[in-house]
Amino acid sequence: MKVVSNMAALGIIKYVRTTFCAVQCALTRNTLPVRLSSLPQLSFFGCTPNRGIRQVVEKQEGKTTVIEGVTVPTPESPQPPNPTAKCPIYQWNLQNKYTYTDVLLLSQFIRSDGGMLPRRITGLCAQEHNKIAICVQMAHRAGLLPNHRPRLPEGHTPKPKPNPPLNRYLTRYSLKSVKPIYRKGLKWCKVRMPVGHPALKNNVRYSLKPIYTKH
Amino acid sequence: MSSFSRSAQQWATFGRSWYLIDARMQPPGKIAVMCSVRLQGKHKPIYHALSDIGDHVVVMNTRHIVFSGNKWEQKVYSSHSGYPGGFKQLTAVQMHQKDPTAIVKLAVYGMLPKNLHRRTMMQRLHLFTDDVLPDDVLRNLTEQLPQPRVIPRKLSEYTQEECDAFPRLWTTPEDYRME
Amino acid sequence: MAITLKNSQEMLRRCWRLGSRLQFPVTKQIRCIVPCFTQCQRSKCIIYPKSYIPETSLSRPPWPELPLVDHEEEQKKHQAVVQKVNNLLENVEYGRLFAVVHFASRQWKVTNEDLIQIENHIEADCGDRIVLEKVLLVGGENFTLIGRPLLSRDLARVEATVIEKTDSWPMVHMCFWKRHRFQKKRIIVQPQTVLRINNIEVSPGLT
Amino acid sequence: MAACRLLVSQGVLALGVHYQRVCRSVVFTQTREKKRWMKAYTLIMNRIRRIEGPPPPKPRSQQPNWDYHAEVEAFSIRLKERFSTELLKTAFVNPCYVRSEEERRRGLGLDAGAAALNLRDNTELREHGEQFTLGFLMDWCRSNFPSLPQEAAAAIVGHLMGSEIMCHVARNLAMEELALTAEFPVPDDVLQGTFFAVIGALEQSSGTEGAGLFLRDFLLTQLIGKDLFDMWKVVNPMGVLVEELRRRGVALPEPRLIQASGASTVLPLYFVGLYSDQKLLAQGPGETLSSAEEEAARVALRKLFGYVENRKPFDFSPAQEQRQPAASQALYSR
Amino acid sequence: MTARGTPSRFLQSVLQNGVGRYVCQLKRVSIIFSKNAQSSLGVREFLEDGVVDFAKKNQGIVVYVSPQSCRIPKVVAEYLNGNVKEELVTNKTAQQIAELITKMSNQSGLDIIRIRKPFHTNSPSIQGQWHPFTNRLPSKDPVGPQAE
Repeated sequence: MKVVSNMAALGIIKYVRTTFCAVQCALTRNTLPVRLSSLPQLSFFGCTPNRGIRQVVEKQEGKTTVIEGVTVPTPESPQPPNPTAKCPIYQWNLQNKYTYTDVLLLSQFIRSDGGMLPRRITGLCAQEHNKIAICVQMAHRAGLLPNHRPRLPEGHTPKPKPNPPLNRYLTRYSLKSVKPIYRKGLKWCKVRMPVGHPALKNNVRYSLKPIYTKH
Repeated sequence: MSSFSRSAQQWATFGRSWYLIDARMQPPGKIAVMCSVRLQGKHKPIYHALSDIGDHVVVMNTRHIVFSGNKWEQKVYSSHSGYPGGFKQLTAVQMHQKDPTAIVKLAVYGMLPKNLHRRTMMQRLHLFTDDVLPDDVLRNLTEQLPQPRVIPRKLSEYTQEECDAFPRLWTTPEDYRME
Repeated sequence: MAITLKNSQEMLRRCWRLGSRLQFPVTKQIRCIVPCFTQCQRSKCIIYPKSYIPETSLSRPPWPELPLVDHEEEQKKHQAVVQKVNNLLENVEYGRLFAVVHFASRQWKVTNEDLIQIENHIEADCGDRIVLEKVLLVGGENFTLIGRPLLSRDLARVEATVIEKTDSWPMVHMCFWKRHRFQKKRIIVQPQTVLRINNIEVSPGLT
Repeated sequence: MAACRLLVSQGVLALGVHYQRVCRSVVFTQTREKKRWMKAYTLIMNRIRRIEGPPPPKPRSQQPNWDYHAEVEAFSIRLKERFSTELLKTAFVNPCYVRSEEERRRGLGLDAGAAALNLRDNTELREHGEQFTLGFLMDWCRSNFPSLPQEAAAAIVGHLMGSEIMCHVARNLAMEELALTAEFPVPDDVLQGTFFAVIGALEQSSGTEGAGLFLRDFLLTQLIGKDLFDMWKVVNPMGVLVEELRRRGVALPEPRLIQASGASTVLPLYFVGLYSDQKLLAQGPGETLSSAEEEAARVALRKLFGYVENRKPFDFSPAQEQRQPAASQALYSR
Repeated sequence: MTARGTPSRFLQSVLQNGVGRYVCQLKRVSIIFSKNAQSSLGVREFLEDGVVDFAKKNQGIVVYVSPQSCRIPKVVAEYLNGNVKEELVTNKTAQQIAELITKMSNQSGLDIIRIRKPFHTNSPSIQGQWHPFTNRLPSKDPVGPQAE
C-alpha cells in the first residue's frame, strides 16, 4: 500500500508517523482537504522530484482489472512561506540565517550515519548544500549531533582514553590534519588560526563587529 | 541614603567582593576579559589606577573550557627558562593535560596591565579545575557572573515539543530508501 | 516648491506612522504562531505569512524584543513623576541639595558650604555674593533634575561668596635639553579665587 | 644631654682660643683669608639653638608697632559687630592680669594706693557670656533637631563650648594678642574665659539678636562636617536604640545579616540590616558582625534623630536677608 | 615638571569664612621704609597718596607706618590665623604698592603652597556613596556550584 523509506533521524521518523496517521484519516473519510489540492500544482511548478505516497487503486472495467498506483498528495507539512523558490532554505527564508548550532535544521539533512543526504533528494541548491555540509561537520566536531558511529560488535569494550575529550566549536579542519604553529611569524605577517568557515561569512550578524575568521 | 560613619563607609566602599565564574564550555579569552576587568577593579565607579581596589575572582571548571577553531592543536605556548636550550613549546592540548588551569591563568595574566600590581592581582585569581570548591572559598562568594558564551544545545537536549515546533523543511520522496 | 516639499514630508511621516502601526499586529502574529504550532500541525491548516522564518539561532536578534512605547502611557507616567517631584519641592521635603554648575569653563559638583577654587580672578571683590547661573543639574536625596543642558533661572539658584583672591604657589616650568646647552626656567604664578557656596535653592516650577 | 653640654663647652673653649689668638695678633685687622672659625661658630650656634629650642614667644604687645586702642577698635569693626569699646576693653582684662600687674607694681616699690589698678576685670562679663551662650546653643539645638534627646543636645553644646573649639575660634579671631593675661602663651581656660567675656560684652552692647548671630557665624560653623557620634560618645548604641524605639512604641529592632563578602578572609565585609516590624530601619557595614550591628544601630539612631549626613543644611543666611525672602516670595506669588 | 615633592595642602579656609559672614583676614599692616633712601621713594609716595584712603576704606585693618633707617623698605602683613607675611617693596612705585597691599588684604593668610584639589566639601555624597552592594537586593542564597 505504501512505500515508506526508513527514516534515519529522529525528527523524520516522528514526522512520518504523523503524516501516516493523517493519510489514514483521509482514506477513511475518502475526502481530501480542499487546500491541499494546490499541492500537485506546486510540485509541477517547482521541479522537485515527484514526491508523495502512492495509493493502489483497482478498477474493474468489464473483464480487465486495472491496478494503478495513483499518487495521493501527502497531507503536507505546513506550506512554506515562500513556495515559489526551489531550494527549501530559500522557501523558508532561511538563507544566511543558520549556523552550526541549529541542530534541528541540520538533522533534517543527514543520514543515519551522520553524512549528508544527496542534493537531488533534498532539493537544496549547491551553495546551500555546501553550507549545510560545513555546518553539519562543525556541529559534529562540536559534539552537538548524536554519536553516529557504527555500533561496536558484541563483547567489545573500547579502550579507555587517557584524557577526556576536549571541547571545541567552529572547528574547520579535521583534528588530525592540523599541525601546531610553532613559528608564529613576525607581528605584521603572523600565521593565523582559522576559525569557522569563509562560506558562513555572509551570515546575518546583529552586532557591529564583523565576523572574524582568522584568530 | 546611608549615613554611615566615615570609617564604616570607607570599609564598605573598599571592601573586596568575590565573584564566581563558571568556565564550562567557555572560551578562555572571554573568561580572561571578565577576570581582568574585575581583578583591576575597572567595574567599579571608584576606579583609579593608583588605588588597589581589585576584587577576587574564582573560576571553576577550567578543565572544561572550549577553544574555537583548531586551536587545541594549533595554539602554542612558548616559554624560556633562561638557560641555553631552555626554550619550550607546548601545544594547548599538552598544556591542558599538564595543568588544566594553566590556559586560563596565562590568558588572564596576559590581559592584566604589565606593571608591579600584576602579580598581586594574579594572587586574587583562584582557579579550580572542577566544580568542587573548598569550603572557605565558598563562604566568601558574593555573586556568580553570567557566562559570556551561550552554550549551544545538543540535539539530544531538545525536548520533543521543540522538535515538533521546528517545521519540516522538505518532504521525503516515497521511493527514496534510506539505510 | 516649499509647499510641495512640506507636503511630501508630511506624506512620508504619515506613511511611516502607518507602517509603525501595521507592524504591531504582524509581530504579534508571529509570536502567536510558535506556541500553537503543535496544535496546528495536527490540523494541517497553517499558512505562514510571507516573512516567516523558522526559529534558528540567527533568525532574530539576540536581545529581547521590546514592547512598543505607548505615548499616552508614557505621558501619564511622566506627569506622575513630575507631580511627585513638584510636591516634594513645594513641601520642602528634601534635605541637602547638590548641584552641578558650569563656572570658569569647568563643571563643579557643589553643595552647601563647599569651597571651590578658580584659576583666575573674577570681577567681584572679596566678600561679595555672586550667583552661579549655569546650573546643569540639581539633585536631592531622592530626586535629580537634569537640565537640557541648563536648568532655567527661576528653577534653580546657586549662590556663592568670594572669600579669597590670591596667587598660586610659584610653579616652576623648567626646560632642559641634555648635551645641548639649552635650558630655560619660568616661574609661573597664577591668580586664583576661592569661592564658598552659600546656598542652593530649588523652586517648584517643574513642567 | 650631658654629651651635648660637653660639646658646647668644648666648642666654646675652641672659640675662646680663636678669640684669644685674634685678639693677641692685632687689635682690629681685616684679614682677607678664609674665616676658618666661622664654620665652627655657626655649627655650635646651630647646636645650641637645636638643644634649647626656639626662643620663648614674645607677646605681640611687646613687639614694635602696637596700639592697643586701635587694635580693639579694628577688632570690633572687622567682625562687623557694634561693641561698645569700654565693655570690649573690659572683656579683655583678665583677673590674673590685674593681679600680676599689681604685684609687679608693688615689686617696683609703689605703695598700695598707687599700685592698685583702676581696672574692672571681666569676671561678670564672663559669667554673663557663658550663661547666654549655653542658653542660646541649647535653644538652637532644640529648634534644629527637635527629636534629639536631652543628653545628645547637651553633648553637642558641651563640644561647642569645650575649650578646644573655643580656643581654636578665639585664636583665629586674634583674641589671643588682645587678651591681657599674666603669662604669655595664653592658657586655654583663660582664653576661653576671654571669649565668653567678649560674647557677654556683645550681648550687653548690641542685644541678644546680634550676639546670637555672632555665635551662629563663628561658633556654630564649627559644626559643619561633624558627625553626631563624634561629639556624643555612645558606648552601646543598640541599647540607646532599643530605648528610643520603646519610647516611640515601635517594634524592637531585629538584626539580620544582609550581605557578606570575604567571610573567611582577614578582610571580611558584612552588611547587617535592622528590621523592625519587617521594615528595614537601617543597615550598616562592618568588619565583624558585631561591629556591623553597632554601625547599623548608629545609622538608625542618626535617622531617628534627624542627624543624617544629607539633612537640611543649617541656615547661615546673613541677618539682613532674612526678611528679604518673604518679600520676594510675595512678589512671586503676585 | 612634576611637583610631587613640594609641600602641599588641601583647599581650606579660616574658621569657615564666608559661611555666615565674610571677615577680612588681614588684621595688621606695617609699612617699614626709610625717610631718605632712594629705594623707598615709591613707598613715600604711597604714604602721601594712598595710605589714608586705604585705612579709611578698610577700618578693620590697623596700618602702622614706621620710618626707620633701612635700605630695603618692606610691608609686613599679619593675618588673623597668626601668619606673618613680609614683602619687600624696593624700588616699587606707589601704584604697585597699593596693588600689593590690596592683594594682601584679599588673601587669607594660609600658606601659599601647592593645593592638591581645587575643591573641598564636607558632605561628599548626598545620594549615598557607592559600595559593592549598592542597588543589590539583600539576598542570603549561597552562591556556588553546590547551590544549584
